[in-house]
Amino acid sequence: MSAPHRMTSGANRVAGAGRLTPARTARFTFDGKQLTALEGDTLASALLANGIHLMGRSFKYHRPRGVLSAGAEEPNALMGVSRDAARYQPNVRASVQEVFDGMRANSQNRWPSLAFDVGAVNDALSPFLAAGFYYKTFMWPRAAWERLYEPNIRAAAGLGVAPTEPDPDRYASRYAHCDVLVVGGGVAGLSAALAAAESGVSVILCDEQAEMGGALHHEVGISINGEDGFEWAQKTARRLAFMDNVEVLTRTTAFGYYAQNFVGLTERVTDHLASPRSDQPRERLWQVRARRVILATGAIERHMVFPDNDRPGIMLASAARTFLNHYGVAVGSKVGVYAACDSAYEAAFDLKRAGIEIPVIVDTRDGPGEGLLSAAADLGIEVLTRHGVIATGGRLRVSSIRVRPIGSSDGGRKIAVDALIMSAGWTPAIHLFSQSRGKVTWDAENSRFLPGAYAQDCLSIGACNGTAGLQEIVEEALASGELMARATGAEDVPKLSVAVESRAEGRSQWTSGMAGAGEGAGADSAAKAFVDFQNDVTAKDIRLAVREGMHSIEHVKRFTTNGMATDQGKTSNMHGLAIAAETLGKSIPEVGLTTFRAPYTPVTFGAIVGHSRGALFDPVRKTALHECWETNGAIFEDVGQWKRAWYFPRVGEDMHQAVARECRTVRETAGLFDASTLGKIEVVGPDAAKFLDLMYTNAWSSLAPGRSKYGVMLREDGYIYDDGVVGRLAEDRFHVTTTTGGAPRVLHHMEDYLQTEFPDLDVWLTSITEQWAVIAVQGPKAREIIAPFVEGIDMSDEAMPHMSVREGVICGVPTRLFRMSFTGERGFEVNVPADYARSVFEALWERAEAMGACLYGTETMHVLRAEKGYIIVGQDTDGTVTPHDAGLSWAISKKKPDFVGIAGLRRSDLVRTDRKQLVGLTTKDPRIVLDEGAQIVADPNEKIPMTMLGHVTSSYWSDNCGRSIALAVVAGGRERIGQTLYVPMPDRTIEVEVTSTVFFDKEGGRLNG
Amino acid sequence: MLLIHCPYCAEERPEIEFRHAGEAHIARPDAMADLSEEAFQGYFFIRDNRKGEVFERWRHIHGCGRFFNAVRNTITDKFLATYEAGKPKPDLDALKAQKGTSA
Amino acid sequence: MDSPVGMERIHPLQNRRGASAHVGLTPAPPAIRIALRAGGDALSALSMAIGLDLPRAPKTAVVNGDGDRSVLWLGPDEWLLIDDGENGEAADLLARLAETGVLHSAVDVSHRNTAIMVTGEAAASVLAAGCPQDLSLKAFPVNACSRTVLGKIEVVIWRMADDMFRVECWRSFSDYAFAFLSEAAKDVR
Amino acid sequence: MRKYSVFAIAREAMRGHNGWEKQWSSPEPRSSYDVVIVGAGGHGLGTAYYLAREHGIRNVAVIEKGWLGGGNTGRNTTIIRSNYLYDESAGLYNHALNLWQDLSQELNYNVMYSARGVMMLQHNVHDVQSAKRHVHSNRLNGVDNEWLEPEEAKAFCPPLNISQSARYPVMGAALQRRGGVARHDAVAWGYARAASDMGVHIIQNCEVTGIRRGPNGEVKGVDTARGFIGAKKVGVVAAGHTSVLMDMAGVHMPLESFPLQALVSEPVKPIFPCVVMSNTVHAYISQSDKGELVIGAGTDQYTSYSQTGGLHIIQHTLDAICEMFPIFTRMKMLRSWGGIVDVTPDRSPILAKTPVKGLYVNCGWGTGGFKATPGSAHVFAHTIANDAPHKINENFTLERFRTGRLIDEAAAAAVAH
Repeated sequence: MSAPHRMTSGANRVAGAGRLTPARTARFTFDGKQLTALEGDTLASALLANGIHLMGRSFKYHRPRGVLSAGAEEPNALMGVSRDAARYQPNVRASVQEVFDGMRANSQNRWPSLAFDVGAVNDALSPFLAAGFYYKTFMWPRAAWERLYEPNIRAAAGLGVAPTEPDPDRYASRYAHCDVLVVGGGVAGLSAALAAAESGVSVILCDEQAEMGGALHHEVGISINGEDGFEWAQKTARRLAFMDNVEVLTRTTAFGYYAQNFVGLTERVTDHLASPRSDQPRERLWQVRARRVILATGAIERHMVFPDNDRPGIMLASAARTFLNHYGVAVGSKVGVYAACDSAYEAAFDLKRAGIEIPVIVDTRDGPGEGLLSAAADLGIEVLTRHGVIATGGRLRVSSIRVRPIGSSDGGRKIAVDALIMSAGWTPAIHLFSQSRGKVTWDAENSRFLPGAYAQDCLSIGACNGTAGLQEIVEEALASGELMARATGAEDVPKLSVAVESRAEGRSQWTSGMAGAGEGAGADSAAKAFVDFQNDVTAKDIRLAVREGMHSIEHVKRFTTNGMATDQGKTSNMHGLAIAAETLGKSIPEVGLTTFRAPYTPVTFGAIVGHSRGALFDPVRKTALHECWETNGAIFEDVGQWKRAWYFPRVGEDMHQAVARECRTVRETAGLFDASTLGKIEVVGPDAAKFLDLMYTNAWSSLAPGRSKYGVMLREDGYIYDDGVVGRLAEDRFHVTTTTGGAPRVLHHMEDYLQTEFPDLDVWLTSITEQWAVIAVQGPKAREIIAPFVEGIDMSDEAMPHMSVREGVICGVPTRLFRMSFTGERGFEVNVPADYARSVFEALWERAEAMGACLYGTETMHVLRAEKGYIIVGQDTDGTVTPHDAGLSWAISKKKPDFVGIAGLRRSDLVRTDRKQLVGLTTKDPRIVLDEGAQIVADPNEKIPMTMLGHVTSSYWSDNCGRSIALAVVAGGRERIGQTLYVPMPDRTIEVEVTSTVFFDKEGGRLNG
Repeated sequence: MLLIHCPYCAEERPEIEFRHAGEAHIARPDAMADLSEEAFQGYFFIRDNRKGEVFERWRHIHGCGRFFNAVRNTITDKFLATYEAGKPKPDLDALKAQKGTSA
Repeated sequence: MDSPVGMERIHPLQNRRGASAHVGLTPAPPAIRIALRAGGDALSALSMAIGLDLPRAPKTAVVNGDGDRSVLWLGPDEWLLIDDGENGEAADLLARLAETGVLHSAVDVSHRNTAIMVTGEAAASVLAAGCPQDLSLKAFPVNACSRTVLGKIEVVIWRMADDMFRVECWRSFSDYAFAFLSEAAKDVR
Repeated sequence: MRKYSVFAIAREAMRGHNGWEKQWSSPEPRSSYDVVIVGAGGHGLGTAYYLAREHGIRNVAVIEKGWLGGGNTGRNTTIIRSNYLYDESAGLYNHALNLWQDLSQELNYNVMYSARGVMMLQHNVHDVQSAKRHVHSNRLNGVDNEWLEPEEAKAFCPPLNISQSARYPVMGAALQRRGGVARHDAVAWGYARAASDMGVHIIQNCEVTGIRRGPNGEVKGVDTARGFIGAKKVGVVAAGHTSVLMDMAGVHMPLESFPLQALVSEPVKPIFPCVVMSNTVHAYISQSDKGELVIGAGTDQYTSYSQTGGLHIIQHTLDAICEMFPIFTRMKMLRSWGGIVDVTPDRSPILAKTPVKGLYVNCGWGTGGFKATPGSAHVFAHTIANDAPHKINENFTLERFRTGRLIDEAAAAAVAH
C-alpha cells in the first residue's frame, strides 16, 4: 500500500468532503495507467477523482461515454476488471465495483484505444443504422449473410470479452428462512427492519451497496434521532447485526422474486478485497424463503432526453451528489444543471457549497418547488426556468451547453461547463414488486408507476412506493415492520420512534419531473437525444418504431432494443414509454409497461451454480465393489450416474481383444461380474403376489417360494417399461430386480399404483438396491467356484435348478443366492450385504482366478447376452416397443383379468402384424460388424428418401460364434427370417440375412451344463 | 420454487422435495381388459389442462413418499388446498370463497 | 458390532474426516437399520417388540433410554430404525418383529444407508448450503428428523442435539454427501 | 408495399427515415372472414401468409390476444434443425428447414437465418448409439447430420470442454451443419408484413372468448373481446393456450401446458460459433448476433399458464452449461423469462383437422416449435385450404392417440439401461 498522501488519490478530491479516509489508499490501473484510489472508492469515483470522465464506448455507435450514475443502473461505464488472468470479469459497472489494491480495469468495445476508437465511424454512419435497419437489408446475395454481414455484425456487437480461462474462484450457496425479509437498507429499510427485529421475529436485511444508507449516500443535511443520517444508518445496521434474530447482508442484491416469497440474493463476498482468504467464496447465493417481504428498494433517477445528452461529464444529479458527499470527489469545476425535478437543486447546492462553480440551473418547468429559487439566489446560482438544453459541445468530455427558452426557435445561449448534471425525476424501483406478479398502477400526477395490487405477502415502502418526505417514509417503514412482525406471530411489538429532520424538509424531492423527450429532441428533431445510452437508442428511434407500426411497447422495445442493455432499462424504460405514448397519442398506461424479469441486476452463472461444479456437478455413484475393479484394471463407463466396469484390458490388449478374451473365458471357464447397480425392490406383504400380478405381464401367484422368473413391466399404454428377474423368498416376500437406469422410476411407478390405484392391497415396497452388492458368477465352473464358501444351501441341480433363489450364508455373511443367467451359462448371482462385498469378492476371486476364470465388464455382458438373444431394455427396445415386438409374448399371462398395460396393448396400432419386430441379423460377410443404429432397407437402390424397415439395436463381434452377430428391429421381421436385406452405409451397402435372435447354444443346454 | 403443504407431513415443504404426478381424479377403469380405444384415449391421453384451478397429484418423493392431491391455480400457481390421496374432490367454490376471505 | 470371522465390514466412508473451525464431519459407525412399514393397528405390538414407541407425529425421532436404539418417523406408515448393533444383529431384530404376527414389513437396510455426523455451532448452516428446509431450532428442534434433499441427493436429516445432526444417505451417494458438506463447511462465515 | 433494400435505407437515411410505412396495418375487424386464425405467432401469421399466397385465400384474419409474436415466437432460443429420427418428423422439420433457407428473400425481411451448425453432444455409450441411429436414418432420409469425434467437436466449438475427466465426457457429437438460429421477432414481423400486404387482417389485443358452432356442429366463427367474428374455417394456433381454446369448441385435447424458461447472458464479443445441445446434461446454448449467450432451460414439472418458473430450473441448466463450458462461470445472467409450452403425450405436434367441421388445430410443439415455423405454417395452410392434410403432416393427427400410432421421438431416444 502506498504512503498516505492526500493528493495521490486524485486531483479532484474536495477537502473535507466525503466519508472516505484519506490515509487509506489503493493502487489500481485503468487501461494500463497506474492510479491511486481511496479505500471505499468505486472505480467510477476513483477515476473521476483522477479527472477521468471518459470510461467507455457505447454498443452500436461507439460514442465516447462517461459515467452516468453512481449505482447499479449504470449504462455507460462498463469495464473489464481483473485480479489476475483467470479472474477477469467483463462488463463491470464502474459505479458499483469497489477498488481494491492491485485491481486492473480496462475499457471495452473500443479499438485501438478508448480515446481513439475506429468503431466510432458507426456514429457517422448512424443515419444508415436506424432502429431495425438490419431487418431491411443484408439479404442479397443470400450467401453473404453468413459469410460477410453476420460475422461483421457479430464482431461489432458485444461489449466486453468473455473470460477464456477456467474460473479458479469458488461460489457458495445457502438456503435461508426468515419471518421478514427487508430488501434495501436505506432509511426505510433500516427502520422497517428495526421495527420487525425488535419484536423478536427473524429478519434478513440486505442491500446491494457496501454500506447501508441508500439515498443517504448522496443526501446530506439529514439528521435522524439527532445524529447525522448516514451515521445513524451505520449504527442501526450494526445494532441489527448484533441481534441474534437478524442477518444483515451488504453487497447483496435481491435479484429475483419468485413464487411464494422465494427471493434470490447474491452476496459479493470478495470482489472488493485485495487479498481474499482462500476459503472465501467469491459470491454467495442466498435462496430466501420469507414469510413476509418488505421492499424498500428506493427510486432511480432519470436523465433528461435532449440532443447530445451523452457526452462524458453529463451525469445524473444524484450521482454527482454521491461522488461529492460520499466519495469527496468533484465531478467538475464548472457544473451545469439541467432539471425537471427539484432534487437536482439540492445537488447543485451541495456542489456550490463545496466550492464548485454552478454556472446555471436550467429548469424545464415554470418554477421549482417552494424555497428553491430563493435558496439558489442565496447561493448565487442563476436559474433559468422554462428553459431547455438543446445542444452540448465537447468531444471526449462535455465543454459547453446551449440553452434556450422552451418553445423558442433561436439558437440559444452557449454556456461553458465541464460537467452537466441532470434530473428528470425519479422512477420508483418496482422491479421486485413486479416480479412478484403484483399489479402496478399509474400515478398520472407524478408520471410514474407505483405498486398496486399485491400478489404475494409483501409490502413496498419508501421511495419505491412513491412515499414522499422522510418523516412519512420513516413512519410508513416502522408501521410496515410492525405489521409484518405481527403477521408472522410476534405479539410483543415495541413501539419505535425515529425522528427525522432534513435541511430540505418540505421540498418535494421524489415527485414531479418529466418522462420523454425534452426541448430540442421533439418529433421534428434530427438530433441524437439518447433514451437508452448503452444500446444507443434515441428518441427518434422510438418514434421510427411507432411509425413502422410497432404500437405495443414490447414491439417498440424489441424493434429498437430500448431497455434491453445490461442495465435492463432502469433509466430508459420510462422515457421510451413516454415517447412512444406521445407519438401514438395515447396515455402511458394505455401503451403499457414492459415486464420486469429477474434478475434485477446481472448475476454471475457461478453464483447461480454455487457448489454444483466439478465433482459436485452430479453425484458419481460407485458400487461397493468399485475399488476391486479399479485394482484389477477396469475401464469404466457411465451408466446414468453409475460408474460401471466396462472391460478389463490386460497389458497390450485393446478393448476388442479384452472383450473377446473375456467372452471366451466365461463360456470356457467362468467370469465374475458386478451386477450391483441393477435396481432391487423388496416387496413384502400378504398381497405381494397379487400386486406383482398387476404390475407385470407375468403371473406371480403361482411362483413357488424359492423360485424366480423373468418379468416384463409395461406402462399403461402397452410399451415395455422395464424388465428383470423376480425371486420369491417367501409367500409374502419378493426380491424384485429392475434395470440399472430404471430403478428409481420403477419404484415410483409401483408406489403410484400401490398408493393410488390399489390402496387396499397389504403390501409395502422398500428399495434394497444398495443393501445388496451383487457378484455374478457365470460359466461352467460357476458352481465349483462358489460352492466351498456357501453354507446352508444345497446347490445341486436338483435342489437348486436354474431360476431359483435361496437365503443362506456365504463366506460367513448372509446371502441371497440366485441361480440365474444373463449369459446362457450356468450362473449364480451372489447378493451380499454391501459392506461385506469386497471381502466376499476377494475370497471368491482368489479361488476363481486360480481356476482360470476372469473378471468381465458390461461390454462382455452385452456380447454374451446378445449371443443368447436376451434383450436389454433401452437398447433393443425403446419406448415404442411392445412385448410382442420384442418376442416376449410368452411372458404375457393369458389368464390374468388385468395388469398394467393390458388395454394399451390391445389397441389397433399395437397389434399390427407389420410392426417392427426383434430379429437377429447375420452379415453375409461374417467379418463385418454392423454399426449399432444403422438402418435396414429391402431395396438398396431406392432413391432417397429410402424406405427404412428398421435398425440395428445391438451388434458385436462374437468370438464364441466366430462371426459378427446383431439384433435388430425390422418391420414384419419374424416373417422375414431367411430373407436378405441391406444396410446402406455411406461407403458401401452391407448384405444381411434375417435370423432368429439366438446365435449360441440354441437349445439352451449350457444353462445346466 | 413452490412451497407445498404436504397433508401427511402437516407442513409446507419446498418444491424440490416433491414430484408432480399429473392430473388428479382420473380413476383407472375397472374393466381394463375390455376398454375401447376411445375410452383408453380419454383415460390415458386427454387432459383438462385448465387455465385456473386444477386438481393435480403430487408425490412427496423426497419426504414422506406419499402421493396426495392438490388444488392449484395455474395462472397464479397458488395452492388452494392439498389433501390425501383417495379423498374426494373438495368443493371448488367453497375453497375459493375461503381463500378469498383470508387473503 | 462384530463381523463374521475374517470378513471385514468396509464402511463406504471409512477413514474419511472433514472439519473446519466451526464444524466437524465424521462418518457414523456402522449400524443396524431396519426400514419398517406398518399400518396404525400394528404400531403398539411393533413398539413393544423393539422397546420403543414408534413416533406417530411427523418429523419426529425417538431414542431409547440407553441411547443405542432410535426410530425416525419418515412417513405415515414408514419408520427408520437405527440400532448401534452392540446387542445383536439385524436378523435378531427382524425375527423379533416377525414374532409379533402383526401386519408389517421390516427390511434390513443396514448396508444400504450410511451416515455422516455434522457437529458444531455451524452445523445447521453447513447443511443449509444444500438443504432447502428450515433448520432453525424453532422449525427443526432437537429430535426432529426428515427425509429431504441435500444438494442433488436425497438424505434423511436428524437433529440429535442443538449442534449435532445425523445425515443418512444411500451408500453410493455418500461420497457426494461428504464432498458436498466438506465444500459447504469451507463457507462458514 | 415498399420493398426493403439497402437503397431504401439509403434513401430514408437522407430524409430522416420519415418515409417508412407501417409494417402491417391494424384494421377494424370485418363481420366475417373465410378463415380466422387464432394466434398471431410465427405459425399463425405464416399460415395466413401461405393461405393468401399459395391458396389465394386472402379474406383472412389473424386474431391475437396480446401483441403479435409475443408468445413462444418471441420467447424461444431460436434453434433450427431437422435431424429428427422418424420419417414423419424428418419430413416435417426438413420441409421447414428448406423454407428457412429462402425465407428472408421470400418475405423481403431479414429473418437472419444463420446456418452456423447445431451440434448435439453425446456423453455415454447409450447416447452414442442413439445419435448414430439418427445419423443413419437422416442420411437415408436426405437430412444432413454427421458424426463428429470429440476432437472434431472441439474444433467446431472451441470453448467446449472435452476433457475425459469431465463428469460426463464428450464421446462425440451429431452435427447438422444446416441447423442454426434465426431472429425470432423478425419471423413474426416478416410474415405479418407480407400477409398484411396481401390483405390479411391482423387484429391484436383481441382475445377470443368463444368458438361458435352451427346446428350441424360445424364452426361458425369466434366470439372475441371485440364482438363476434364469423368464419367459414377457424384454425387454432395458440400454443400453450390451445386446450383452453379447443375446449370452447368442445374438443378435449391430449395436451398439457408447462412453463419453459430461457435466459441470456450479458453481451460479449464473439466466443461461441454454433449451437450446442446436450440432452444428457440438459442444456442448449448459442450466442446471438448481439453477443448474448442464449441458453434454454428446462420446463417446470407442473402445468402452468404463469409464464414464470422456478430458480432451481435455471440453476440446473447453468450447472450443465458451466460443466461443459467452465470458462462461463464468470458470465452473467442478464435476463430470464418464461413461456408456456403445450406438450402432447408423444412430444410431437398435432397439425390436423378436428372432429369439428371447419375447425383445424396446430399445436403440441412443446419446446421445439420455432424451428418448424415455415414448414408448419405451410402445411397447415394447405390443410385448411383443402380441408385435407398435406402429405407431410398426414400423420400428425389427433387420431393417433386413439390408435396408438404415435410419433414418439423422445421414447425412441429411450433411457439408459
